[in-house]
Amino acid sequence: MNGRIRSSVSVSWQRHWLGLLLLAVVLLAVPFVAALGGQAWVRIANFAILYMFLALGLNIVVGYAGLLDLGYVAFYAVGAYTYALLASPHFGIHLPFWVILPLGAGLACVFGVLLGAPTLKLRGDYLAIVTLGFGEIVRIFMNNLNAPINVTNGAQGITLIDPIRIGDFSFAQTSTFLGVTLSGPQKYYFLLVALALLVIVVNIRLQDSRIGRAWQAIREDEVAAKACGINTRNIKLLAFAMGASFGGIAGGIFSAMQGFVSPESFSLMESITILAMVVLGGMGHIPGVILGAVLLTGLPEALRYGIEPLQRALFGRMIIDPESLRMLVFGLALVLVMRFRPAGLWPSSQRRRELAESAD
Amino acid sequence: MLEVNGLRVSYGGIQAVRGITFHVNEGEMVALIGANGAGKSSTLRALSRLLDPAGGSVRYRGKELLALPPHRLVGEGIALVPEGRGVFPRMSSLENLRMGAYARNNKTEIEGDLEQVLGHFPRLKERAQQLAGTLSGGEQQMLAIGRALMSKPRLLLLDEPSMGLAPIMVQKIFEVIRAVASAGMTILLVEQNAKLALEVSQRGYVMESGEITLTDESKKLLTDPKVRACYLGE
Amino acid sequence: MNQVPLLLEAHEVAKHFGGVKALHDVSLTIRRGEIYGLIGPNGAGKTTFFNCLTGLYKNESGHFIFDGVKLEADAPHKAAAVGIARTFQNIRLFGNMTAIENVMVGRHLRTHAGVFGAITRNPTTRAEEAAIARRAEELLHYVGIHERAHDYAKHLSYGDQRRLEIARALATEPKLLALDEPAAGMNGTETEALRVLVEGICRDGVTVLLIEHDVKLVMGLCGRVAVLDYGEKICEDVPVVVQKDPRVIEAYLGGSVA
Amino acid sequence: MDTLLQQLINGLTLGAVYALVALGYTMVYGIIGLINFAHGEVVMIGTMVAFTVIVSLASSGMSPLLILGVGLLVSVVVCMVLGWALERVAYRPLRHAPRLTPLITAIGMSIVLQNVAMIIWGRNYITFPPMINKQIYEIGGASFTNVQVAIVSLAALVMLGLIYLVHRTRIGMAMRATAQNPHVASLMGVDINRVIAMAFIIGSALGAVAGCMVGSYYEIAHYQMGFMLGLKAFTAAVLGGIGNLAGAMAGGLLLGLIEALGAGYIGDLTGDFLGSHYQDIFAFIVLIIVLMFRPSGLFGERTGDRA
Amino acid sequence: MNHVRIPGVLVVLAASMAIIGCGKKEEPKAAAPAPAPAAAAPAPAPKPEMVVKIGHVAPLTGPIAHLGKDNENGARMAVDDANAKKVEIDGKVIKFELLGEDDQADPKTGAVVAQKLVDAKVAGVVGHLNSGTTIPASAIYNQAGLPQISPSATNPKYTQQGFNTAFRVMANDIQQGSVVGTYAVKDMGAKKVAIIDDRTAYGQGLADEVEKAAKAAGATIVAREFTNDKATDFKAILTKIKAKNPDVVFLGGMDAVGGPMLKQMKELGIKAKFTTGDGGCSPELIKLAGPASEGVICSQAGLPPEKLPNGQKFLEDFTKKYGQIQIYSPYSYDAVMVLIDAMKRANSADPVKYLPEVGKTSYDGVTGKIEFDEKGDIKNGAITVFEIKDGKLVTLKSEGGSAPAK
Repeated sequence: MNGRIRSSVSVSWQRHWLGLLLLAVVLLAVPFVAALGGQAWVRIANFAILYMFLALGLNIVVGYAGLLDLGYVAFYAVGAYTYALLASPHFGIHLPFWVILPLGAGLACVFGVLLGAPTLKLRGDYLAIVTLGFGEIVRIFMNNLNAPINVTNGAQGITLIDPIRIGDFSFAQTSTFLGVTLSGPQKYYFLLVALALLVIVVNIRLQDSRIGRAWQAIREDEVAAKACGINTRNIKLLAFAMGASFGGIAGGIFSAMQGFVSPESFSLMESITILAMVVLGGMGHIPGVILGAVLLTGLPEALRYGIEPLQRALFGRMIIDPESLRMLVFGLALVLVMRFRPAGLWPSSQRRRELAESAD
Repeated sequence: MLEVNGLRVSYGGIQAVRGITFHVNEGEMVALIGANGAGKSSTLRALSRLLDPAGGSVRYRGKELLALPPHRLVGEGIALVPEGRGVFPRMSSLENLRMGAYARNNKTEIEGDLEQVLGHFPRLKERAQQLAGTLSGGEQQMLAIGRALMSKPRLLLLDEPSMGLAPIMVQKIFEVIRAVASAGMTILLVEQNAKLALEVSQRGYVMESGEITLTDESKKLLTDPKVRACYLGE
Repeated sequence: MNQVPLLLEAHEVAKHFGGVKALHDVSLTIRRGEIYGLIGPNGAGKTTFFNCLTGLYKNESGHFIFDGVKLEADAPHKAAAVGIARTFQNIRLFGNMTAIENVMVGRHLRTHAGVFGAITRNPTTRAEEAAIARRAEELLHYVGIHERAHDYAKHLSYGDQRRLEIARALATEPKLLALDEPAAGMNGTETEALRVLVEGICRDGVTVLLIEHDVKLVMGLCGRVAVLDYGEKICEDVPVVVQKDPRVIEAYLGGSVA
Repeated sequence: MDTLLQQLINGLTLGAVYALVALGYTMVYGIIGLINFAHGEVVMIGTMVAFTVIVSLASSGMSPLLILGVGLLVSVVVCMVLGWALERVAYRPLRHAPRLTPLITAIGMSIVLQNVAMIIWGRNYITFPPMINKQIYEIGGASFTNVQVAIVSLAALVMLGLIYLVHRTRIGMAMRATAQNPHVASLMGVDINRVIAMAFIIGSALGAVAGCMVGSYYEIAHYQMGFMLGLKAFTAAVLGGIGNLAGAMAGGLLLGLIEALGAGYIGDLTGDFLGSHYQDIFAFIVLIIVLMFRPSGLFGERTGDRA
Repeated sequence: MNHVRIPGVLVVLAASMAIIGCGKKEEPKAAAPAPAPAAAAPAPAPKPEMVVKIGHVAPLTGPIAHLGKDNENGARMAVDDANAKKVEIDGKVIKFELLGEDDQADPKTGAVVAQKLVDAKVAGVVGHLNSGTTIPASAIYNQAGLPQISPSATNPKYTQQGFNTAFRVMANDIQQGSVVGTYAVKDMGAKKVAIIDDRTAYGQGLADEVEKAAKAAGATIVAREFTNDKATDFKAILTKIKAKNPDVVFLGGMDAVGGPMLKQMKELGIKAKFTTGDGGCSPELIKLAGPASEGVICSQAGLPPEKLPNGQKFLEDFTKKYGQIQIYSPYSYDAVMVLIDAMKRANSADPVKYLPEVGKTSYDGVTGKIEFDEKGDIKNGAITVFEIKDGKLVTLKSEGGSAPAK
């Protein structure tokens, strides 16, 4: 009985070593299998993991604590700019990544609290628009803080950002060791996977903790949660801060991977996409959220490859140019998934039941 | 007029109404009494199709009610005065009353009935233009009854009309109910205040924990020691 | 009787909604270790009193003294922190959490693990989690629903939900347990079991404040009873006296009104 | 002083457009509590349809006003059908789904509509043919055109019409009743589904009118124009208290004025630190401040009946 | 329940990775004979054919898709023209193929499609349109040793990264800004200048340079206002500008902003002359602004078409084939031609071999003479100032550059 409650990770390690071994092999193989189709697929995989990061962070806010946040990209931006400013010729500062990433996460945390504090008493839809506004405010400041003092270099963005480097081992270059040649994207892949596993473990542990229960309690019934002695304001702020810090880390890695940041990467559409990943996958359910992130990153890319041959196969020629159709299909997919799986593609079992009961 | 057979209602895993059977004859007032949470309101909600019952049948003038969507009930001549009044708070009293006649078409007739209802409730006439949300509880209750009457119903379902009202108001409301009944209206009255309910009605059913435990003529129930026990713990 | 220490004193507590006086200068005292009943017809202000006491509403005038200290509970979690736990009239469980998880949430107040602990699962946190789970199980046993520990709260029967709510309240280690109509919707057997449970809770040292409609239960259970009617306390005494009070009978059976 | 007057005129025109679009959001939200994120796209489609009709009739020799009228009419009809279809196909099946589900559907619909528009009307900016001969008037050093006068008066007219519809007609009463208590409304004989569909249809018709106005005011159209416009109008609706008609109108006008005056004066007030490059965030800052003190917007109910 | 959670998560992760991984295997290898050009052995046929792929990237969806499609059309026409001429390299007739990609003006997508082109083993890339996508992509092309020529990214930083693969056939902001700024003061006699930019990398960069040049030439900047590239209402900032009574208003922004802005200036009765850079110097501006565009002074990189025999012909051909030019299609046309020219000179389509030749380009394009400086910027790039008269762009003067010998 106790074991069930504690659901400790160690138990599952022991029971599922075979599955985990298989998983490890698959995860190891992905960048090499993907590279057969081109390094572009490795990059897509990398962005998929990066979005998974973001989606898992937003999942804490939206999925666990039930707070609708449409400005999540602001924290991503804070992390990205923190990295860019502290590891580029812009200010001539070149700090190592292991200093900047935690710093970016911390700064994003602060922004999370700054956003949360004045807005927490707002009801759902009002909170949504205020967070949306906050996201836009951050982006517009990034876009304009080149004067009077040039902080962010405005719309021109920041170039020549240092790649992640451990000693002399740079993640940007292709290198060979132990007889295996690894391209830059492949190296980032392994870094991302390692961080992603960490984030997943953090997510799971948070969910199964005293804090996680408090979040769920607030989502279920805020008044009852208060009556149980939960300081709902602080716990909600904690959700904002935790979610934001994930965004901050993702931003830093994005900066390093791209070597360039500019405000256009942090538009409202980005926030919406991340939210769509969470909802489409299955809110509050970690495997679902991961699936959502991977699908929504992968689908447009798969369509990029697939829509042209598909059209030719169906009609024998191009009727509609592939780009228009690609986004059209993407939009339709969102609508259809929500229509037939309103709780998401892979909701947690309880969500599914919730829905089944409210529907009849 | 109304026959309820084996009606069951459940929320999630909880059975609130456990297969009850009762009937209301044309022209009579029947009281359904019982303590809080006994299942009275759930019964009424199921009758008015606000929630889907888990089983049973409700026949009204020979027709199966459970097959109809809620907005068709009023056309059949059934009006509900919901628990907690359910007035439209941001509409004026007059508009609330007009909403009652929503399903009717004859304008002159409606205006005539409006006058009549306002005559019944002089208080509402005074507050005709006031937003219903700003009325006192008693006034809202009058408004809800008046609104129900505006649909010219054959069967009136009253859900806890005395709830949360000052005694003087309760008295007034029940005077109105009595008046409506004496005009020949068929009424099903769900009420916690057993004494009042039994005093105005002809027959009564006592509900306890989702079941009907007693039924008799109201006068007899009023003196029934079991009813007193149920309420006063004597 | 006179030397029994007071746990709660309410001094002329008043609360208005719009123009309606929901509570009109209500004063009462609850002694340590007793079961105190608060009864009255629907809409008499019982739940409003509860909500003021537990910080859900802010009373306009008057104050509470709890355990010798003036209660500054402007938020429910503060009331819970000083030792006032409550249940709700219309059951407010976390429906999509299991029974045991519900009780574990109740332990929130008396535990400390933060984000760091949650993530690292250090020995302290693990020990605390184990303790939380152990205590939650004990409490489920205590209220008698341990067999349903891993069912979702919303799938429990009405009576079991009431018990679960009590277990969750007890998990906060209250000095005063405030029960809002715990017997509503229960049948005779369930009510009887509830009576035994509440008596047990009281015996184990928790003072109980009980709002109840089921007068029979109140009369059988409570040491003293106060009757509210239209926001005013019309009577406060031992059950037998209250039962005979003409004002009470009038309030309940709706006797003749001038 | 003439500058101030001019800015007020600028803000008023812009605000009138925002208000009309905001009404579309509010109509739907007021009744079922759904943010119809695709509403901006409905406005865009309205502009595009009107454009097509006007262009194809331009050489027919009909009088320009008549052509404009036909364009408006056709676009209103098309948008009504579109609004109805949106509700029927995308939202109705999700009425009992978790709250965020329809939000994502709305976003999906808006992507679909944008790309359909791109396929039909192309990627290029479209010049909306100027049908009215633009007259410029001057008052006290501030200038405005007959198109602006037409826009503001048409907007006022439409809003008055809407107020009449909602407060004086049978369907309007049914809408308000449904918004306040759908269950009881259905007991009064109101068919909730029909009323909700009507809200979408009317909201979309307003969107079409707004789209025609935007088209004839700026004389430019693009398949992406709906997004920003929708976002601004949505902000306006929330500012006023979403779900509240008067609130949407006031919010729209206020937003227009904030943007005009903000761009016009904040720069001078802050020593050019916050100049017009921050134009787009003045609205959000005002919104956040307003919501901090009135959590349900300027005209919103203090205790909302929807959580 | 709980104990399966972790593996569950990981399995999804792995499975999804695997799906992505496998996805591309199903993907048909577009036109199979992807040439590793150097390795391709000479075929026995007398006139063997060889396919050379050239990549093109621009946003084809999203707010500036119209510009992206225009760029792609320019490149496509260049490829068609080159194929029609039956270019021979290393004894083989080359069939050029254009791989057009959509980067959605999104830096991250830009990186993915850049990688996709590298994977597809294109011989060179024309693109991207925006500086924001061009810069991150340039690192990828640089690593792969692929020449990249941007027809429209004007951010100076693009060529300042020290990549030997990065070129542009378009004058950067500094070059163009100084010409326009100086022209406004010296030739138009402006004493008071108002400057508006659209807060994009392009608009901001250009406006800053114009401001510098105008100040240096002795004018006062009476107003510096801002808008955004999606805005349609400029009355608030225009009203403010009107109060400052400038002689000239400069817009750093695109024609979609300039069109409505001109109309609104007229409505507000602003008498100042309107000037703008290449983003607004297009037939599109005339279309969008209508009569309000009369008298607008604007600049384009390159020489005026009448000085370039190819220019006029290009205009006619392009319009016939794809309709109106938006802005940058002549530049993307030239960019493709520059790549092909370098291949011809190197007698190889292998990037390793012909990349050095790209730097040595001296090519008479439809936009003027194209030569690169050591950073990859166009050398001595010509800037031509136009005035809009009777709905047409009329050349006022050219600066820099030299007319090609006929």
